[in-house]
Amino acid sequence: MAPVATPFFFYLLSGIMLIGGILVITRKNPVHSALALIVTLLAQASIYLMLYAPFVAGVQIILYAGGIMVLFLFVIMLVSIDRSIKERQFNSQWVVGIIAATALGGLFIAAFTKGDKIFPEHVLPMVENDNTQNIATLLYGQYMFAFEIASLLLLVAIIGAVVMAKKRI
Amino acid sequence: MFLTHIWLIPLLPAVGAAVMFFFGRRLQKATVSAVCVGSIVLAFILACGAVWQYSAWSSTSDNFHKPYQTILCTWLGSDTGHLNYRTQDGSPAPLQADVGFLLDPLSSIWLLFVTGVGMLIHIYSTGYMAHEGGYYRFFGYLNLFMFSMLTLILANNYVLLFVGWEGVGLCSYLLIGFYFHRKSASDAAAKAFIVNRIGDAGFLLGMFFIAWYFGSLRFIEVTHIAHSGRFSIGDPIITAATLLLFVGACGKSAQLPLYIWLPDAMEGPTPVSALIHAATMVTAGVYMVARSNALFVLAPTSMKTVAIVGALTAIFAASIGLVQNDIKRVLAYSTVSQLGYMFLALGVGAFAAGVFHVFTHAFFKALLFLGAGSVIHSMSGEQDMRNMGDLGHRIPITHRTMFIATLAIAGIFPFAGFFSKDAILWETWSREGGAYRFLWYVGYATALMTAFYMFRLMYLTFHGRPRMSHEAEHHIHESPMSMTVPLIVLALCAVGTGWLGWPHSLGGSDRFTKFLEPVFAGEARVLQEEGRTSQLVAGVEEQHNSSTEWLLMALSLAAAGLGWGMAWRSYRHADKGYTEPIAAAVPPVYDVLLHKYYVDEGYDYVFTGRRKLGNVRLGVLGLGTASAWFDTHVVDGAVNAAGWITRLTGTISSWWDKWIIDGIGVNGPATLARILSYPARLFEWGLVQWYALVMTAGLVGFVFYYVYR
Amino acid sequence: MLHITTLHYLVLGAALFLLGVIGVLTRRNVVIVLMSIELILNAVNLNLVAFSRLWGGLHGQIFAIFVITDAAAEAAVGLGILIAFFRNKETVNIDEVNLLKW
Amino acid sequence: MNSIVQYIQSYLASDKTPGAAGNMFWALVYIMLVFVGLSVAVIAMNWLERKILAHMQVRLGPMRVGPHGLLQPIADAIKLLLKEDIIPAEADGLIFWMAPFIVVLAAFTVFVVVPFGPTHAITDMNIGILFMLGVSSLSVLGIVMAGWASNSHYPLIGALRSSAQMVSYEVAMGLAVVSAILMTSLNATGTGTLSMIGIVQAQQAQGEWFIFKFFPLGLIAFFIFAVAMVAETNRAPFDLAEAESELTAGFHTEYSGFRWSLFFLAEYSAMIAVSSIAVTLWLGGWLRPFPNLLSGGIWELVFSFFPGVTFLFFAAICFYNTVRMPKHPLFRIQTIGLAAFGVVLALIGLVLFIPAVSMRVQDIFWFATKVAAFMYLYIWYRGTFPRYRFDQLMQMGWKVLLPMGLGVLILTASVALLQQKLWHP
Repeated sequence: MAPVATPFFFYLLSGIMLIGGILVITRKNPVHSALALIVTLLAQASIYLMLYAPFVAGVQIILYAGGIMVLFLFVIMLVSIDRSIKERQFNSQWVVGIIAATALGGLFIAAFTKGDKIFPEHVLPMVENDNTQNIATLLYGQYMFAFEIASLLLLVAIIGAVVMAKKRI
Repeated sequence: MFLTHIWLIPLLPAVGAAVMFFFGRRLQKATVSAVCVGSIVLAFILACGAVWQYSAWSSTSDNFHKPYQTILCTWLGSDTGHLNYRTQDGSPAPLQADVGFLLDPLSSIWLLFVTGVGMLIHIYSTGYMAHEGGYYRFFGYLNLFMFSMLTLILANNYVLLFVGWEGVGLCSYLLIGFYFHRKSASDAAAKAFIVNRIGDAGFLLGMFFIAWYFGSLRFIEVTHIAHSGRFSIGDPIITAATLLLFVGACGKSAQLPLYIWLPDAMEGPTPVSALIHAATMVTAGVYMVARSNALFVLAPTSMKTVAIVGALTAIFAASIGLVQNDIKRVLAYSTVSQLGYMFLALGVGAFAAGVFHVFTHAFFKALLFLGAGSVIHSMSGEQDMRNMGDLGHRIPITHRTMFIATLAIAGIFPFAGFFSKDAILWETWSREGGAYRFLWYVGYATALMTAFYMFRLMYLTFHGRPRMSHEAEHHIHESPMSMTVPLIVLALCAVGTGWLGWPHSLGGSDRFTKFLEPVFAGEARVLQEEGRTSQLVAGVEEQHNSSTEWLLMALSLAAAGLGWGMAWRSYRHADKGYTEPIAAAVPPVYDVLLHKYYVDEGYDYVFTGRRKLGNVRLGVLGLGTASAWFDTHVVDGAVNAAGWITRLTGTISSWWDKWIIDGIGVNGPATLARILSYPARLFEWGLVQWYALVMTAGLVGFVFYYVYR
Repeated sequence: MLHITTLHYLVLGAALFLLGVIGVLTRRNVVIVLMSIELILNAVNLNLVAFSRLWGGLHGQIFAIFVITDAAAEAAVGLGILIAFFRNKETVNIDEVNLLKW
Repeated sequence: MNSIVQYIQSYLASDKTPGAAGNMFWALVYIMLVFVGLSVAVIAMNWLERKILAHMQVRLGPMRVGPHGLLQPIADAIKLLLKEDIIPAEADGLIFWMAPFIVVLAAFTVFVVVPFGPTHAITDMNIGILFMLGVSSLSVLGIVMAGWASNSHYPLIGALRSSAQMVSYEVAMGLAVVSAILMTSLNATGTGTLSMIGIVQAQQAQGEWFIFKFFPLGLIAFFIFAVAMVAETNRAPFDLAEAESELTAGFHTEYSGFRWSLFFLAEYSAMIAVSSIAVTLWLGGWLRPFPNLLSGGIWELVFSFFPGVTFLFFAAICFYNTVRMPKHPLFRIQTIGLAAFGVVLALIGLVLFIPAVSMRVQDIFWFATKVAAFMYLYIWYRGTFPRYRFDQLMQMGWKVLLPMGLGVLILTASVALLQQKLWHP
C-alpha cells in the first residue's frame, strides 16, 4: 500500500500534530492536554505509515495511544486536579524558558538551513511488505541483547511503579 | 508381666483423660463412661496383678523384701553425668530425675486402695453425675486425677512424686471449681490451690535440701544413705528438710494451720469430695511422710512436731465438726480430724499404724461421703442436716451402709476403724514420756468427739422427725444401682479391712504391719537404737502389756459408746427447731465452734489482709499496700528527684549548647559558608525545572558551537 | 513543495521537540510536564524513523521501538512518583517539589 | 467514462483486496458495504438478543411492533434518534460530545482489516492483527473520556472499572494472540505473518485450524482469548462497568438519545470485531469445513449450496409462522409483513444459488456463520452466568489468564521449535 497524496497528508498530519502539541502545553486541564497528546500521537502514527514504518505505527498506536495515555488519564483522574486548574499554570521561570527554547529553535533553523544539502535527494527504496518480518529478524537477532535489557528495564519499571504508588507494601 | 509393665497403670487413666480432652465434647455419655470407667477398671486389674506379682517376687530369696524399681527413661537432667552439681560435702552428683516406678509394700497399699476406691467412685459418679452438664469434663478431670495420683504413688523419686503431687493439686483445683459459674466454688478452688502452693513451697525446699544433702532424689538411694549411718540422729539439715517436707504434707493433707482449704473444697461434686478430699489425695501427705520415714526418724524434733500437729489437728477439727450443720462439712472436718490421727501415728513412729488408718479410713470415709452424696441426691441437693431427718426407711441402702461406716469411724468393734484407731492410740500410749501421754489424752478426746458427731449426723439425717419441705419430701428416692452398688462394696470393705490388722493382743496376727515391715524395718531399728521406746512397731510380741492394751481398747470402746449415747439422747427425736446440747450448755463455746474458731476470719486479718485490723491492713494485701506506698513515695520520689535534677542540669546545658556552642561555634561558620557559597548554589537550585532550564541553556551553547564553529 | 523530503520530517520533529521543551520548562503541572516529555520522545522517534526511511535500513525503526519502550517505563515510574508525591503533598505542582531547595 | 468502467471492472479479475490493489472505488464500495452490513447486523443482534434472552427466561420478548417484534429495533432506533440529546450542565462539553464518536470510530475502523474472504476485505495490512488490537484498544479512551466528561460519580467509576478491566485483559489477550501468530511461522520460510489474510491462509496451508493445532495448546489459547474478549467488550459476565445494580449504567449513565445509541452501536460492533479476530485466528476465518479434505468439483458444488439453503430455510420459517398467524383481522398486516419478509429472504436465497454469486459470496457466508455462533455465545453467557465481582475479575485476569497465556506461549514456542528441528533439521 504505497502512500497516496503524500504532501497533502503530510501537511494535514503535521498541522494536526503541531496544533495538538501546542494544545498539550497550553491547556489548563490536564485531561484536555492528554487528549490533545493522543491526537498528536495518532497523527504521528499515520506519519510513520507514510514513512513505510507500519510496525512502528502499530506499536505507537497500541502502546502510546492505548497504553501510556490510558495510564496518564488514570493518574489524572486519581489525583485531584480541581485545585491545580485554579492556580497559576506557568512557573516563575517561564519567560526565561521560552527564550531558551526559542533560541534553541533558532539554532535548529540555522542548522537546517546550513546543512540542507547534506541529505541525499532521493530516498532509498524500502519494501513495506516484509517490514514486520524484517524488524522481527533484527530485533531477535542483532538487537537481542538490547531487547532483553529493555524487557529488564520494563520489569524494573513495573516494580518501581508499584513500590512508588502503593500505599503499604 | 504386670510388674514390668507397671507404667501402664498410670498411663491408662492418662489416655482416658486425653481422649476426653480432645474428643470428649463430641462423645456420647455412654462412651464417656465406658472410656473413663473402663480405663480405671483396667488400671485396678493391672494394679491387683502388679501387687500380686510383687508379693511373689519379693518373697523369693534374691529379692527378699526388696522394693521393685523400673526406670523408663531420664526425664529431667541427664544420665550421662553432664549435668552435675555439688552436694554439701563437695562431691559431684548428677542432676537426674527419672520416669521410674517403685513398687514396695507402702506403694502397693496405696496403689490398691486408690485404684479400688477410685474405680468404685467412678462407677458411682456415672449415676451421680448422670444429669449434670460437663459430664465428659468431669470424667476427664477424674481420670487426670487418677493419672496424677498413680504417678505420685508409683514415683521412684521425689521429683516425679512432685509431678504427681502438683497434678493432683491441679485436678483438685479443677474439680472443686467444677461448678465454676458458682462464685463460691471458684473461690474455694482458688483457696485450695493457693493454700496448697504454700505447702508445695515447703516441699520444694525440702526436696532441694535432700538433693543437696544426699546427692540423690531416688527414694531407694536416699533411704539407703539415711540407713548407712552417715548422719547422726538430730542432724539439723535433715531436721530442716523433714520439717519443710512436713509443711508440704500439711498443705496437701490439711493439717494445722493449712487445713482451711479442705472444708471449702466441699463445693465440688460429692464424688470428688469422696475420692480426692477424703480417700486418696489428702493422704498424699501421709504417704510422703511415710515414704520419707528414713529421714524423719533421723530428726526427732520433726517427729515430735508431726505428732503434736497431728494431735492438735485431730481434736481441733473434731471439735468444729461437733456443731456443723452441713452434712458434707461435718465429714470434711471429720476427714481433717482423721488425718490428724494419721499424722499423730507417724509422729510417734507408728508408721504402720498410720498407714493402716489411711487404708481403713479410705474405705469408710469414701463410703460416708458417697452416702452423703446419695442423701443429697435423694434430697434434691439439700445439704443442711437441719432440713433432713427420718430418711432411714426411705433410703434404706444408704442408711444401712452409712451406719456401718459410722460404726467404723467411731471405732466400734469389730469394724475397721476400731483396729486402726486403736493401734494409733496404743502406740501413742506406749511411747514413753509425759508429752506422749498428753497426746494420748487428746486422741482419746477426739475419739469421743468423733463418735458424737458421727452419730449426731446419723440421727439428724436418718432419724428423728422429717424436717424437710413438703416438695423435697415428695422427691425422696433411693439412688440408682450404679450408686448403691459401690456403697455396698465399700460397706463390706469398711467392715472387713480392719481385720487385716487384727492385733496380736486379741489373738490376731496383724498381717498388715507384717506386710509393711520391709519398709519400716530400718526405722524400727533406728528408733530402737535411740532407746526411746521399748515396744516396736514391727510386730515384736510384747506379752506383758496385753492387759494395758485391753484396758485401752475397752476405754476407747467406752468413749465410742459414750459418744453414741450422747448423740442418741440429744438427737433421737430431733424435730424442727431442736436444740443443740452444746448451745444450750455453753453458748459462747457453741458460737466459737460454729464459726470454726474464727480461723478463716483470723487468716483474713493476718495473712490475706482482706479484713482490716482497725486502720491497718496486714497480710498479703497489707504487704501490697505497704509496697505500693513505698513505691509511690520512696522509690518514685527518688526517681522524680533524680529526674528533676537531670532536668535542671539539662536546662542549663541546653542553654549553653544553644547560645554558645551552636550560636558561635556551629552556626557561625555555617552562616559564613552560606554567604560565600551563594554563587555556586545557583546551579543546584533544587527545582527540577531549573535543572531543565540549565540543561537547555547548555544545549543552546552546544548547538551554537556546532552550527557556528 | 510537492515533494516531501527528509528535511520536512526533521523540521516537524524539531518543532515538536521545541514544544516539548517549552512544556517541560514552563508548566507547573507535573502531569503536563510528563506529557511534554512524551512529546520530546516522539519528536526523537520521528527523526529516527525519518532517517530510517532516508537510509533504507530498519535500525532507526528498531531504535524507535526501544524509545517507545523506554517511554513506557518512564511514564510508569514517573506517574508512580507523581501518585506518591500527590499522596504526601496534595499537590501536582512541580515547583512545590522543593525538598532539595535551600 | 470508459476508463472509469474499466477501472471498476479491472478489480473484479484481481485476487487482491481493493486496498492492496489500490482500487479506490472498490475500497469505498467495500467500506460502504461493511458499514451497512455492520449496522444491519447490530440491528439484527438487538432483536435476536432480546428474543433469545426472553426465550431463555421463558418470556416472549418483543411481540408488538411487526410480526414477532421484527420491527422493534427499527422502532427503537427511531425513538433514540428523536430523543433530546442531553448534555449535563457540569459536563465537559467537548469531550462529552467527542467520546461516543471515538468509541464508534475505534469499533468501526477495526473492520478495515477484517477478512471476510481472501478478497473480501477493505485492505490487507502487513500489521493487520496488531492494527486490530491497537485500534480496538483505543475504545478505552472513548470510554474513559465519556466517564470523566460526564462529571458524575457513576460514570467515572464505571469508566475506571471498564478501562482497568480492558487494559488488564488486553495483556492476556495479546499473549493468546501471539501464540496463534507463532503458529503461522510453521512454514518453509520460518517467518510468520501479522496479516489477517495471511493468518487464514497459513491455517489453510497447514491443513488445520489453529484451535486444533498442538492440541491442547491451541485450544487453551483460544479459551484464553474467548474469555478475554468477553471482558474486553464489557459483556456479561464481565459487565461490571455497566452493572445496573451498582452503577446504574456505568460510563454512559449521562448519555441519552443519539449519543447513547452510538455507544450501543460501538458495543455490538466491538463484539463482532473481537469475534472476527477469534474466528480469523483460530477457526479458519472464511474457510469452509474441510476445504482440503473434501475438495473437488462435487464438494465445491455441495458447499456452494449452503448459503442459499440457509436463506431458504429462514424463509420457510417465516412462511410457517405466517400460516400459524391468528386469522383475526387485527393480525392481517402482520401476517402480510411476515410473508413479505419471507419472500425477501427466499429471493436472496434464490439469488445465492446462482453459481457466479455463490462462488464469490460463500466465503462471507462461512465467516458470518462462525461469527454468528460467537454472537449467540455472547447472548448465552448473558442469559446464564452471574456477574463477577471486581476483585475476582482482576484476579482472574492477572493470576489465571496471564500465567496461562505465558505458559501456552512458551509451550507453543517450544513445541514449534521442536517440530522445526525435527522436521526441517
